[in-house]
Amino acid sequence: MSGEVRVYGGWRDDLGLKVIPTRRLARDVYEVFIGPQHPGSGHMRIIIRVDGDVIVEADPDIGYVHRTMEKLGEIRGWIKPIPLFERMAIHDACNITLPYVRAVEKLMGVEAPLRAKYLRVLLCEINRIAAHLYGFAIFGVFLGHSTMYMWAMGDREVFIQLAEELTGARLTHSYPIPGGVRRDIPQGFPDMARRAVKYMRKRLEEYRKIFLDNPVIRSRLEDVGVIPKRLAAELGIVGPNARGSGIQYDVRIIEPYEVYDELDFEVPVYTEGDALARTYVRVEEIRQSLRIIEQVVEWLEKKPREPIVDESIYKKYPPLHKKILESQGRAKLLPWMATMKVPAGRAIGRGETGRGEIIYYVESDGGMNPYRVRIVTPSARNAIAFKYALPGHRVMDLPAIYGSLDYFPPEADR
Amino acid sequence: MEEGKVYVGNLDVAAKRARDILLGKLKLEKVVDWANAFSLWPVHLTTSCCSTEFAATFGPRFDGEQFGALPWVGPRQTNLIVIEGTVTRKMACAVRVTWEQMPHPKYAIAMGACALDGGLFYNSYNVVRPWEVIPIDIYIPGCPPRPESVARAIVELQRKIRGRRVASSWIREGWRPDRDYVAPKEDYCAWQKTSPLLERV
Amino acid sequence: MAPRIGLKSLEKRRTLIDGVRSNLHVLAIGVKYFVNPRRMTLVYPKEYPRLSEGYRGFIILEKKKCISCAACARICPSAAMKMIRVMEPDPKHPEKPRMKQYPVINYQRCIFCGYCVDVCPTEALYHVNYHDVVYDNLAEMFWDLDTFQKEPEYKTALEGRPVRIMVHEELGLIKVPVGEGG
Amino acid sequence: MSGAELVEGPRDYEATLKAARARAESALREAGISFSVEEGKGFVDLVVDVDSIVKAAEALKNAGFTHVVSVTAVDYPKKKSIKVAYHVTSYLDPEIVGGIVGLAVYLPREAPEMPSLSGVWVSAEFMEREVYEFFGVTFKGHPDLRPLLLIPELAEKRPLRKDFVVREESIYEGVPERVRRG
Repeated sequence: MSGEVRVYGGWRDDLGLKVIPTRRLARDVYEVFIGPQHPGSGHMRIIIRVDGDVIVEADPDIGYVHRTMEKLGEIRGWIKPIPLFERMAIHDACNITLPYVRAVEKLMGVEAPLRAKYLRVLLCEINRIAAHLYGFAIFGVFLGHSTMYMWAMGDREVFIQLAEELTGARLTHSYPIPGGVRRDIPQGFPDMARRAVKYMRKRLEEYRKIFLDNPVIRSRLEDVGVIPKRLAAELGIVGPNARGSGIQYDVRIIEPYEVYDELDFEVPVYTEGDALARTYVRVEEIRQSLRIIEQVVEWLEKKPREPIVDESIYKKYPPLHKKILESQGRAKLLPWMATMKVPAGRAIGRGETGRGEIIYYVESDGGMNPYRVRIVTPSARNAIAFKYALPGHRVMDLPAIYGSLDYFPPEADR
Repeated sequence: MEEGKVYVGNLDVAAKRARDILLGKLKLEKVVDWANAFSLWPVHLTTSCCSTEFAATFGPRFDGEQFGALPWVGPRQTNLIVIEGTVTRKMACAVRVTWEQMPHPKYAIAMGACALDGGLFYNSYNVVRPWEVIPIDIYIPGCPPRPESVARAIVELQRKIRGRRVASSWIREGWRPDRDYVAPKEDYCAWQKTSPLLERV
Repeated sequence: MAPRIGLKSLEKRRTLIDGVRSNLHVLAIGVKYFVNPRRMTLVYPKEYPRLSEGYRGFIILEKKKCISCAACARICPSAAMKMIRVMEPDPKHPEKPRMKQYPVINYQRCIFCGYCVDVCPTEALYHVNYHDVVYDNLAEMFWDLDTFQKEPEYKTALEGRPVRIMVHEELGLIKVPVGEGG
Repeated sequence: MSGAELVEGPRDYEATLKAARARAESALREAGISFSVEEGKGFVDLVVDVDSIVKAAEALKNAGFTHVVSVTAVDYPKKKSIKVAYHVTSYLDPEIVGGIVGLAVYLPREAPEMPSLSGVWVSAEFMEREVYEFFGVTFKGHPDLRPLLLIPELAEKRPLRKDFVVREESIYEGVPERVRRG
């Protein structure tokens, strides 16, 4: 029995893939409970079974931050769930709410004006950078590399500052609404964004030297937690974790939303599939997001201002609202939005968050509330990777693998 | 000392003697409170998504260490618990267990709307109010609160400790005179005892 | 001008010289920041950031402008905004008091999303641009109608001086002291 | 898998979905499984019988659908049924990459039971556990069927079924007496 489970040295494609039976135990195998109060600040528990100090089985015990998003989404109307779903990953707020808004837009048959689309992309990319930097910071804590924690947390503040100037909140922007966005860019924003982009470009070079090419870090990450391409595809893991394994998949290319098909950027794919490749993907993505921000900001600066909400909303605006939109760039909401109805139908909205693809399945029965909102977040899909990436490694590789998967429990538990 | 129990060193007696000297003979209440206020060690327990802002508080821009507070891993070496957001039914057990492991005198800060009255999740079936689980000293509104708010909470807590002589009276009396000890309403760990998760083969 | 996928692979560095060189790079960066440190830390509460005008801080009611439409309470995602009914003199008929409803706010629940401010048809609600106010009891956080019209006491402003945070090309974030006026 | 087509740039999702749908339909037809189609925006559901679902899943897996993105369950108390849809897609096949096709089945609301597909798609394992705890659907042959997110006593209540009611507070409710008096 135990011989079946003990596969040391990671999973390889030629071993074939099968479900790891969790409850099988050998007599000489010990169980270690890690979490939910543990140094890595992940609010989850991993139960590992170790033979000596080699992990034989891992059983992610999640659900410590399950806040019943799907149920609450069914009773709060159509616009109130936007701040609600945002709380799944507050440091990636626009990315995580935009697919829901797009699903609702699909059902309603409205479309955001072009300027609003650019604004959404702008905030999405700012959030993506901030989310990756947050991931690095936590990764630094996991690896005991506190310089990385301090650097990434500090540089993340630059992008949080940008987002704050744009939306009025540090993290929880609640920015997109069905048919538009809530704020236009303030005065002086383009220059600020350009300065931030320039700053971050320089910093990325230093990141490479102090973190990615640091021999100590490399020796802890290289060939650790290898997820081969076929395994990644069968497990359905998403985002940088999949792209680190050679999966050529990014929702921004597969189903280009907003204005992503008009922008010039590259989706980095690495083929190694180890912890280092996943980290490299994130660094490259930051670099590409900086490029996108530059392009979007230039577009926003060049083009004249236009209403940032859909025509159907704008024509119902009283004069006061129009004046506020012009003078402050603040799109007001209308009272009927709290109790609006959405035509019956079913739609899937998806987008690429910092951690990967998020899917909202929204079903409407024509009423004031969604009939069913099913959310599949990237971390929820990545959770299964723990089960397959950990066995065969030493216990001390667990922090490296955990950190490289960039798992965020509130997002996974919903 | 109780019969039949093994102690390594006589810690209880030593602690009592230290207390008698510090507070009884030398009357160093002020020193005790001052020292306690500037050595708040938050435990590394993240209950929910406010942890992103908590991490930012101890990052370079807001630098929580300037208040003498540094998050630490083991609950046995900490005396402050910051409830970072929602406490779910599954997490309540961990909160309570961590709180009980921390040495006296200890303090608690509730951070964010979810930790006060559930916030967005006020009617969720899986959310408990943290003040039902452990006694709270300072409440921070916001969702999530800004790092300055967390810093402000730490400053206010320090003032409270020094102004109301919280630490010294706690050490002397063995309990907090300004706050009733909150016993948890229910046994939040009950589910673990019956959980199929722990089923043995 | 279109997105595309770029296949890459990691450069392996196995030789001793590579390792030594990378180590030296790391040390060089350490020396660089030791000689020329970059400081972005706020000495809170001696200095505090002056947030931008559009910041979504505490929400305050201007009672004069309120038309009792309850749109703010209806759109509040966390049910923090509540309506209460109060008797007050009618401006047209001073002798006959009339019933009117006004919003009150529960800061135990408020998530500062700003929906109520954005939905208000008469701009009777506004944000103050600060957020660092804490409480030591829960009951105080349910503001009644009088408290809701006053901006909360901002202790930090009494203790420290404001700085404005700017993005800098070389240094990341910098803080610039603001004068009395702005 | 060359994947050369992917590198070209942004793809037309409608075309991908059409190709994926055609591929799935022909795979089911070849396996001799009858199905009905339910349209959605951005995906399509192919509804099959409970008895033939494992065969259908194997047919789809062989046709190139590598993994499950979502096991979506919806409760219809009026129709007395629960719909369980396995939304599947592919990572490796450039023609259908990302196209979401649903393999759906209607189960009776009382004691719903169906064979587990985690033997076919490994990625369904955790999601089936989720559907089990939230809807009470029993998956026969699942290697490890126990609650994933909820504590056992809550999972017993099947919270995502429509008869588990969570109430919203009204805009007048929950105001303490002190605040109401003003």
